[in-house]
Amino acid sequence: MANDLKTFQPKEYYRKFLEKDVRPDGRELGECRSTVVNIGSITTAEGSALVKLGNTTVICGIKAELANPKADEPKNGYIVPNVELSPMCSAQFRPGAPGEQAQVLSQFVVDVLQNSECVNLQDLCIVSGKLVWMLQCDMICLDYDGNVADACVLSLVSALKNTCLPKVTVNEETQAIETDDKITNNLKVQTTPVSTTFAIFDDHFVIVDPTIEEETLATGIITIVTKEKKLCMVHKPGGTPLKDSQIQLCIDRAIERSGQATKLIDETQCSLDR
Amino acid sequence: MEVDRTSHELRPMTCELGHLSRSDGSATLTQGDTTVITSMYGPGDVRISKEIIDKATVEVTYRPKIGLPKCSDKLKERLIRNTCETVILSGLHPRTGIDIILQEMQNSGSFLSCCINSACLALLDASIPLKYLIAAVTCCISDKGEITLDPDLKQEKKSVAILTFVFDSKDFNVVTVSTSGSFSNEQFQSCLMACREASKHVITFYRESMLKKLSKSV
Amino acid sequence: MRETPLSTCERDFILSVIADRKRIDGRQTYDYRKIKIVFGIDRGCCSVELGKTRVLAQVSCEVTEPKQTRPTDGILFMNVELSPMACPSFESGRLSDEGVELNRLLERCIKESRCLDTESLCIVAGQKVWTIRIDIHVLNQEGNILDCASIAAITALVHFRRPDVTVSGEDVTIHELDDRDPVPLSVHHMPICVSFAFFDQGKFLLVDPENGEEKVMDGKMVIGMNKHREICTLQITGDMLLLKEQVLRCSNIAVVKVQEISELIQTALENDKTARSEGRKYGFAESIEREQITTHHTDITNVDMEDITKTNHETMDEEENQEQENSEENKVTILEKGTGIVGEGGRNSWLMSDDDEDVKIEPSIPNKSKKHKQKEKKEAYSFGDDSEEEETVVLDESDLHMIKKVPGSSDSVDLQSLKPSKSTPGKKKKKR
Amino acid sequence: MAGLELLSDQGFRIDGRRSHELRKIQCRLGVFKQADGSAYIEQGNTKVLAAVYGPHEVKGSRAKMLQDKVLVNCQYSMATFSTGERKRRPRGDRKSTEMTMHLKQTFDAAIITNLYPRSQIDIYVEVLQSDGGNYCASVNAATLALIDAGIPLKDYVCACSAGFVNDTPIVDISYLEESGGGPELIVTILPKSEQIVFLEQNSRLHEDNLSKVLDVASKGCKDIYAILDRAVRDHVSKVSNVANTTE
Repeated sequence: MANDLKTFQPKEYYRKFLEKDVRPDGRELGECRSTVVNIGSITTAEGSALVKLGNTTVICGIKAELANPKADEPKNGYIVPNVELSPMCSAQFRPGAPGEQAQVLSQFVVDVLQNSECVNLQDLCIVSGKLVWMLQCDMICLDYDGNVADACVLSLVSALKNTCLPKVTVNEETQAIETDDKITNNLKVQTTPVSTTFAIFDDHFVIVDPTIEEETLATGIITIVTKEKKLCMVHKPGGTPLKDSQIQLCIDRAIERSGQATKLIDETQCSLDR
Repeated sequence: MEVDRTSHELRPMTCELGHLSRSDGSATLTQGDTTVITSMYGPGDVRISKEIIDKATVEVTYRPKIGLPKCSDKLKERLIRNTCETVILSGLHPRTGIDIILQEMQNSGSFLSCCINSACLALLDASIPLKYLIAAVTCCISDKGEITLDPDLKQEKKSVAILTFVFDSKDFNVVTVSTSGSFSNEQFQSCLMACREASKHVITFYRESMLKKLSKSV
Repeated sequence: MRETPLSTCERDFILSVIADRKRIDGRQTYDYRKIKIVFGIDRGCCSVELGKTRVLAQVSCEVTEPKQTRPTDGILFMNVELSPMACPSFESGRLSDEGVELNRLLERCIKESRCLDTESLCIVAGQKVWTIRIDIHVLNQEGNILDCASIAAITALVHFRRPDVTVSGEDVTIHELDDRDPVPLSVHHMPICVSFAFFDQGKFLLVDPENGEEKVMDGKMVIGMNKHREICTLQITGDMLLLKEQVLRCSNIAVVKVQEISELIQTALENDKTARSEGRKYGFAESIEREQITTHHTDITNVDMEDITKTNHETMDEEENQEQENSEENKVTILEKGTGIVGEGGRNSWLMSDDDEDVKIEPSIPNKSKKHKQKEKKEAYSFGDDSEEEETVVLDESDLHMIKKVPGSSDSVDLQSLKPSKSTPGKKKKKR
Repeated sequence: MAGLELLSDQGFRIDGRRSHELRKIQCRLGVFKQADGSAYIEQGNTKVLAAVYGPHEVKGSRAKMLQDKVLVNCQYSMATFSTGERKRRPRGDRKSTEMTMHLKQTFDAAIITNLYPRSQIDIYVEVLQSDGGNYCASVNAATLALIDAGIPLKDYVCACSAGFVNDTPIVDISYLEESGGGPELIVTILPKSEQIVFLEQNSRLHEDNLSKVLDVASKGCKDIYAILDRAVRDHVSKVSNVANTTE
């Protein structure tokens, strides 16, 4: 009976649950799915992390390459995030060139990196005007079960914190590039941006960390990115208008979640170092 | 080209409605020097693959002035589309398409809000049934923490954070937020308040523009 | 969206009007529609209106490597975009046949007539040259896009200023706009396209066809010419047969038209120059005629911020109370080196059991609203079948209980003791 | 331009031709068995193959079908080895697409299209070696192929190019003369009525000289017509001889 209702009247089905302050998967409205972080499992990459938010799974690998800096910013390296949504993670994606959703997500991650100033691009400089690091951050979504944006940001930050770059010097005389794999430096990650997404259901329920079903039924989505206690992005692309108090609630929740996630990354990273 | 203003002022706004003959609705909006042209078609036929059975398909195309659209333009496009979709009573026109096309003419700051406002004017010009009007206002926070409404390009460059809010005309609740740079919660709140106050003037501007358009003489 | 086709009676009407030596918009045979040229704030940006047809052109530049075959020449790139804004049948991104024809005609008219001195765009031979890019956006299609676009392109090119560069040894300095005045491009001559429409197998000829006339014409002849009477491009399109005399007649008319338009462009450029130097207002905002019912203008609006600051304080007070409510739940559990977990809400088909039995998960946190968790069927999951580092994540039931238990247990969980011992097949990576 | 003297004081061009001389033209009809009509032409070093299929029913999208006349479908393609540098895309770039459109336009005007409503004629042109005048050679080859296929034309369609050097119009210009930067005029006419089917000109040419250059190019077209006509008559008599002897 419940399943029939779910199929034919998915909104009504959800409404019945939400009215009782619970979601069909047993979570409270303000409760995130269990978050698993696995750091450094890909040894071929300079930094890597696998993140699971419930079923949503994103793996991020960072490959470092040497590149020439731009003429107008001779000291800045590059960080190139790229989100891949392959047909493997959900039937809604087609193989081939990145679709709109993938492009939007990639740009979202780029914006988060820029706004949070999480990595100082000048740290990636080797020789000013000649040689800099280019970090190719590929995030591959393995299972698309809603709220991929949060998972992407979490995996990227975890992977960045895990990134070790070999020492590179340029021989003054021969101009040859010498790489010393024995001496590696951890990439300095200045801040920990954490993204938290909320879905608005029926104009007044605000639920955190929505699953794919919740995302499709939602009348609006709001994503808040925080670093420590500061905000670095509030992104609400249309949808149900929100009252100030509702936004405030979201921000508070996001800050709370930020502490939780930061702790998760740090302690997991710590366990690896020991 | 910018006149000096104190930080709590909106730049002069000028709009022209229905000047593109081929589209069903069109608007040029200038806010200060920032200029955007929006045209829209519909409700009209839609490709079968994009047809939605119980409402109209809203599509937004944004064209930058230089070069081909980039990834960041896609995000902008998505933001504008979702915002427009929110206000259009799309349930009234099932299985049709509403196309909105925006063209950058001049970016002199507060660009996103100009885009959204001109889109709203174009929708008004085409007499598309809307739930309410939307008004977008951008503000920026300087390194000293001062808030400037409707900043121009110079002010935007100097600022640490730029926030754009879109409000509905009914309760002035927040429809869309887009931010760049980092800021504190308190700053966010005060920007929100300031922009809300300013958005009322934008709505007044819409109203006057439509009144003038429907009048018999200048 | 599809375009509404011209009905037969419309078609017949337009043709009959032309046969009477009249035009549907009241013009004479050789008349152009009104041309309006407006410049933007940016250099090299102009919008041209030809009657209701409207085109926007923007010139931009960047430093690139030259082509290997021409190491001392700068590059000129043109792109005409038939934006859906102009006409519902245009699709963005896809180049239609019409788009290719337009692009090529303009390329031939402007690029291949060598009106831009590309050699002057060289900075360091073989290494750095300027690439000049002209983007042309068609905003409204009411016929004769080509002439309108060619006027816009050449005007924008003349209007454009590129940053100054100095080369000393190997160092190339590109001066900021504030630093040094930007320099104009060297444009030798200004080619302008003039289109002629032919009707009734070349019997009737019209200059500057509008949209309806374009739809019923047999074919079109395009002459690109500069004011020195040099033909830069010439082309006949459409299936019709012409005689030599007709071609020569068109070229004679083109001479006159090009003179007129060239003068118009010159005046527009002069006006813009004086406006800029005298510090008057210019740009698109100024070009909108205000004395119309379709336009509206407001001056600077002052936003009253008084009461905002007041209310702002109130909301801030409220915030205080909400903090510090629940920090207990945020316990991080380290499953193994490099793997951590937090929270336990929601269903998760990734945590699975080896047996087929349904696993009943007891709510472990004595939380208010957690009534019950549903029975779940766990599915086996493995990923990465063929990659080098094949990993299989297998969690068995005992782990599941462990994970579930942890967050609920007391505050002081020793992280070390929780790490799975060798005997439990916890979360394991198998390298095959 | 580039220090090359395109026309010597004695009136000779780089390849030794006089200003009004065409390059050597060799052509053959019916080179393929598969196609309904085919032809091969050499104009100097420019070598072009053309094949014609049809009229047949409209293939692919039926939306393209025309109710009152035949659909002419052209494809212009340049072999990757046809130019000095290897050509990456044999077709599909802007210039080839433009050439395809020009060919379609030319033959739309020359074929008596209303004889075959709701059907399609395919014209495939492949440039094997390119040395200037690709469009002209393509048109001439396609004309022969259409005649070989027996498709009714209003007249032969002949194309010829012309340039203008040192106040002298030169006919049938080669690649070197083309790339010298001087003006290039391409004209396609129906030789009997002298009607212009297609006209194209690039680079700067003073308006006063247009008439002269146009005349020279038209003259070139008529010369080409004579050559093509002879080739067709030879071919027809050969075919009829073969037919007679087998009987």
